[in-house]
Amino acid sequence: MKYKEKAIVIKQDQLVEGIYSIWLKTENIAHEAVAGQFVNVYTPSAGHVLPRPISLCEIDAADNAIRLVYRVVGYGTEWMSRLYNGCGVELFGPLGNGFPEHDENKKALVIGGGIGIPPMLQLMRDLRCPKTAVLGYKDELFLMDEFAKAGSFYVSTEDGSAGIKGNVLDVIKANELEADVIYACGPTPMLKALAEYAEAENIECYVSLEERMACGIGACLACVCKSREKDEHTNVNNKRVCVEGPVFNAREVAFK
Amino acid sequence: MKYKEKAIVIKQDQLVEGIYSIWLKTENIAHEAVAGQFVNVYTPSAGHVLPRPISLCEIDAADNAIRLVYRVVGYGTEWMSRLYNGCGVELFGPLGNGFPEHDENKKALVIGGGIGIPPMLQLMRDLRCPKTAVLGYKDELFLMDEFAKAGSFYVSTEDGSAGIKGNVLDVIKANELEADVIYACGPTPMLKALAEYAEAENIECYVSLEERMACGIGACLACVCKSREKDEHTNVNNKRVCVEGPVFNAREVAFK
Amino acid sequence: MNLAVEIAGVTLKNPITVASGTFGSGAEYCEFVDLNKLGAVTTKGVANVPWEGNETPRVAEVRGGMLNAIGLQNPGIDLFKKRDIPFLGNYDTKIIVNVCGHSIEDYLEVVEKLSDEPVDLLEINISCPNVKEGALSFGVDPATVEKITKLIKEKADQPVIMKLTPNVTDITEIARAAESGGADGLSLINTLTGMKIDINTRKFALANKTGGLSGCAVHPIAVRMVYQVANTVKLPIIGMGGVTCAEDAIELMLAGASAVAVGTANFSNPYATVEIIDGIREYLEKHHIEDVKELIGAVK
Amino acid sequence: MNLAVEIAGVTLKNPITVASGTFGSGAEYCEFVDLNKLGAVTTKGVANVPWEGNETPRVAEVRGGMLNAIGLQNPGIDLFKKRDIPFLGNYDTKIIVNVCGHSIEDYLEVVEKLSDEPVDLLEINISCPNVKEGALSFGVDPATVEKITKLIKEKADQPVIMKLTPNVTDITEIARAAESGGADGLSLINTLTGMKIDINTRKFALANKTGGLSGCAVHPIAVRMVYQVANTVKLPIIGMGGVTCAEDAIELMLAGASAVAVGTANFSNPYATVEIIDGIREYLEKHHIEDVKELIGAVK
Ligand SMILES: Cc1cc2nc3c(=O)[nH]c(=O)nc-3n(C[C@H](O)[C@H](O)[C@H](O)COP(=O)(O)OP(=O)(O)OC[C@H]3O[C@@H](n4cnc5c(N)ncnc54)[C@H](O)[C@@H]3O)c2cc1C
Ligand SMILES: Cc1cc2nc3c(=O)[nH]c(=O)nc-3n(C[C@H](O)[C@H](O)[C@H](O)COP(=O)(O)OP(=O)(O)OC[C@H]3O[C@@H](n4cnc5c(N)ncnc54)[C@H](O)[C@@H]3O)c2cc1C
Ligand SMILES: Cc1cc2nc3c(=O)[nH]c(=O)nc-3n(C[C@H](O)[C@H](O)[C@H](O)COP(=O)(O)O)c2cc1C
Ligand SMILES: Cc1cc2nc3c(=O)[nH]c(=O)nc-3n(C[C@H](O)[C@H](O)[C@H](O)COP(=O)(O)O)c2cc1C
Ligand code: FES
Ligand code: FES
Repeated sequence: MKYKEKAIVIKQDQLVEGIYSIWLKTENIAHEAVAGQFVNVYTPSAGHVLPRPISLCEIDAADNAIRLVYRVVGYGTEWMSRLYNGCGVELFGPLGNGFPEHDENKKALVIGGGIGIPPMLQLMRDLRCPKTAVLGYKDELFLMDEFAKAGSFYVSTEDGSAGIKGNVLDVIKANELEADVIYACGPTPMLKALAEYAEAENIECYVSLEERMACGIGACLACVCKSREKDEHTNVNNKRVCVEGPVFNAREVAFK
Repeated sequence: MKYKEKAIVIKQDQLVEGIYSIWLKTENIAHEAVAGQFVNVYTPSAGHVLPRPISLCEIDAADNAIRLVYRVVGYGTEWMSRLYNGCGVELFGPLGNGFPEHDENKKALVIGGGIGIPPMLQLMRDLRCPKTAVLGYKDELFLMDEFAKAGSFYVSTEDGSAGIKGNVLDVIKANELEADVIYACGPTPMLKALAEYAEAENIECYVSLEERMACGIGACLACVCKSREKDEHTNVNNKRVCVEGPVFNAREVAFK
Repeated sequence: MNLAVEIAGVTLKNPITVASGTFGSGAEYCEFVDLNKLGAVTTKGVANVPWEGNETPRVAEVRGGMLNAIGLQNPGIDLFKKRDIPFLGNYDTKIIVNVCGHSIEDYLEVVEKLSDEPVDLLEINISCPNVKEGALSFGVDPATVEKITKLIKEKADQPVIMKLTPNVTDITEIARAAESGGADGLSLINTLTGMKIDINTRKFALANKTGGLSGCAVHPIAVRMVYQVANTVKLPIIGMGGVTCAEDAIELMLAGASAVAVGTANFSNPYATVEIIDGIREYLEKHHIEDVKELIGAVK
Repeated sequence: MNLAVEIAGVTLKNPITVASGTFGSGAEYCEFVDLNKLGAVTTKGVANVPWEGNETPRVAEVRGGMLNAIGLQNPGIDLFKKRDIPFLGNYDTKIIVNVCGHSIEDYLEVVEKLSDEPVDLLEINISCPNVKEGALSFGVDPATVEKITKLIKEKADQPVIMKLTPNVTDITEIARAAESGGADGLSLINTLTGMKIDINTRKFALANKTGGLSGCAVHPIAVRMVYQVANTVKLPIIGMGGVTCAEDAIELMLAGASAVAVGTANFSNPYATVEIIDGIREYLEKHHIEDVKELIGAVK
């Protein structure tokens, strides 16, 4: 079930310059949600007609709360960053498919790049298999404590200020990290590179994609990605990121 | 001089259902303003492109503050009604001509109808001549204390719940109120009736008009009223309410 | 209180439907919008064969609205008949199928394939690019509009609503052409062509460069066009364009629309349709109006 | 850093002017906007004789913009020459006089009377209703546009900018007609025709029923039309339509405008023009662009 509800801000912090973390008390969404899903955030401005899709970073079903970690890039996220405890926020969700059921015997690599790191936290927690996270930052680190508690992890930074200088693939290669399955979220070039790597190495690979959206529920066909096979719903080689995704088996996706 | 400035709310009250009073601390506007002028209030919504013209109800030059009394009718006034002490409000003003210099020997009738009552308060205070106010309400009374302190006054209500049942002209006739000069603000039919009455009785008469505005400073020609004579600026029989008015000698105006 | 209205002989239980392309075929919304409450469901445009649509990004937000260039992606009429029509058949609402095509033959094929289907109205989207005649849309030339309307009417088993594009000099001329061609009703407006450029990346916001502007920004244009058309032809009108709240829907009805479609507002608020129906009911109560039909074209 | 641009041989010290009708002749704004800072002042439309304009209400707010039906009230060319041009002569800015008329003769009379005046550019508003030919505007018919441009060019001493209406099916066709007629530049867009009805009073918001839609709601349409026209004709373009901030102005320049006019935004913020000029300067600095001209048509 999807719910449109008014969630209440219970905590907001700036993690690093431009990246914020917000905890929201929900009525139903936290109970329904799984790692890899997202919510649509509605801004109060009538002039801004589209909702803002933001992935779930943490799901606290017990407390019926969710955590979103987001980068301020425009009107909507700027508005979100000014919310404080007690403010109401219209949410719609949980949306999308989330990460698939996992096999406890498979060794997993959980990979996040940039603002694609937060969506991997809940998955990292949930996995009941041998798991390692690889986090690729630009410069400033965030969510370190949380990942540290969830399992082992490696870090790369573009400027070399922490971990390996380079990207997540450099980390994998430098440390000869092995895996039966990869889960990844981040910029499209990173996902494409991982998909190619996984295909070459014959590793199962799941990528969480991003696309401009309008409805968020599969009705408007704004958010498609090219798929290798004809999609059952659309009857063409397009899959809806908001419904069939955002998480896809990398083999399904025809990266541009 | 006109100023665009950020005024600060220092007091807001609801006078009666739907009518609010707001005191704003200004930088310069209160020093420049005279009774009968108005300010443009800018709302914070980018989707609402026009300013809201609101008359000055009181001008406290000593404290550099102005009072606006307004009826909630739509987005802008509804937003204003939710402002509280310390909020900033973008203002532009003072705008319009204000009431003309008065003759201390002339007996004045100061007439307000409905939401046209507040703009008469500062004038009533300022007049240094024999003066009587006539206030026409629909039902609920407001600004009674203030008018009581400023001079003598009569009241009419449409429902007869206070004063004379009827309108301001009924009050004048019933009390045989005499005057050398009339100053009035209120609904157009009231102003038109007063203008005709004044003309018939050969009384000097000033009316404060209202019209839909855009610029508020005479540039867009949105806010014209028909004038009996060709207007010097427009070169046609139209006068700009925001510049040549809002206060006109009733003889200048060609009421529809 | 009567909320029912009539379009080309078909009775809608209330005047509210959805704008094609913003609501799929209803399946995605039925989880939280009770489709039984809608006057009709208007489906996403369907062509004779599946269309892939445009590259992404396909949508961009602009002030007071959005641009879209979905490119009429659709699964084709065969799958649509097998899946979408039976789905809608489960609900007590009217079915309006929006039809698109790149050539007159495309349209005719779809219309013929729908002839034995439980569809109440056909809405013909003539804003599609006419690939044969140089990619300008069918809907901008009166002669083409009259011709395509006539040909479709010959094949169609259901009443035919021609959906007009606002990107024309004189909407009344196009409306008259559709009337001459035998249309049973008109839908207006489709989107206005717009563009957005990101000044930092110096890229077009849409892969297709241009896209259709919809949302409250276009509402005053919709009101004007509905008014002009209602005062030109005798056909019933489904009005749309920027309808966000009950006031907007009522405004279009007063201007001359018999029914009203809600589009972009579904994205801002998935419950928009049902809230608008409630709002119309409240307005009628407040103004002591017994029959919603009294609103249609009441302001002249 | 160079902010100067050129329109038809006239150098503007920066690309920002005002949209005709929103700024009078500058006198009302000069108390708080330093007119010396503007690339040019574009005056309210002036006709051969004084026009009374429409009944009030003449303006109404809509979401993301406004409707206006001022009806081109103006004091006539004689008073305008005596008062407005000398006033603007006091400032170090270019003078663009916007000209309106109900017949070709009206336009020609104004243009001739301006021939010995210190005016830099003429902007011909062809959205005025053509009373002789049934009140449709001059600007919707290519043949009329070409003819009127040619006749004006014969009489005009200053370069002639034709100001196009967006209420047409194909703006490039109109632009080409103006180019064929010998225009030295184009201004676009004028307002889109819209309407608003008050659902409680059941009255039109404007006495004139319809009015021109302006403000940020129309910006994506302006960007699209400027882009299309810039890629069709060789003429310099003054772009306008919903410019509210420096980003909007830059967007129009990237689409192909050589200069940009600020209209409705003056009402929302009387300092809009100068703030936009500052914003353009900041953008150029941030992106290390030496010459604002590099922006013109830079996105293809
Ligand atoms: C499935 C999904 C999950 C996401 N999860 C996260 C997350 O966890 N944290 C995070 O910081 N960001 C996330 N994003 C990106 C996020 O949606 C955008 O950063 C956000 O919408 C920007 O809104 P704005 O109003 O601040 O920016 P504006 O630029 O003002 O937005 C204008 C429009 O563009 C859309 N938009 C802008 N950037 C993006 C983008 N990158 N992807 C999709 N739409 C965009 C907005 O939704 C809006 O409709 C996610 C996007 C998707 C599709
Ligand atoms: C010179 C002048 C002085 C005024 N003084 C006062 C005053 O002291 N107290 C008071 O309560 N009201 C006064 N008004 C009316 C006041 O401007 C409107 O009530 C107000 O603008 C409504 O704004 P809104 O956003 O609440 O309504 P909306 O209906 O949302 O406004 C929509 C648009 O219509 C305009 N508008 C709506 N009603 C009026 C109106 N009656 N006159 C002019 N424009 C209008 C708004 O400014 C806005 O542009 C005055 C009007 C003028 C012209
Ligand atoms: C994402 C999207 C997809 C659309 N797809 C179609 C379509 O397939 N067929 C059609 O006739 N109109 C289509 N339209 C136009 C709408 O049906 C409607 O005419 C227009 O959006 C104006 O209404 P609105 O402002 O309420 O959205 C689409 C609009 C949007 C926003
Ligand atoms: C109140 C008002 C008056 C206008 N008067 C004229 C005019 O006299 N001549 C003209 O060519 N355009 C006129 N216009 C159109 C503007 O110059 C401009 O083309 C249009 O408003 C779009 O720009 P904007 O969205 O920045 O306002 C007027 C616009 C407004 C809002
Ligand atoms: S956002 Fe509408 S289909 Fe995905
Ligand atoms: S409001 Fe612009 S002239 Fe008065």
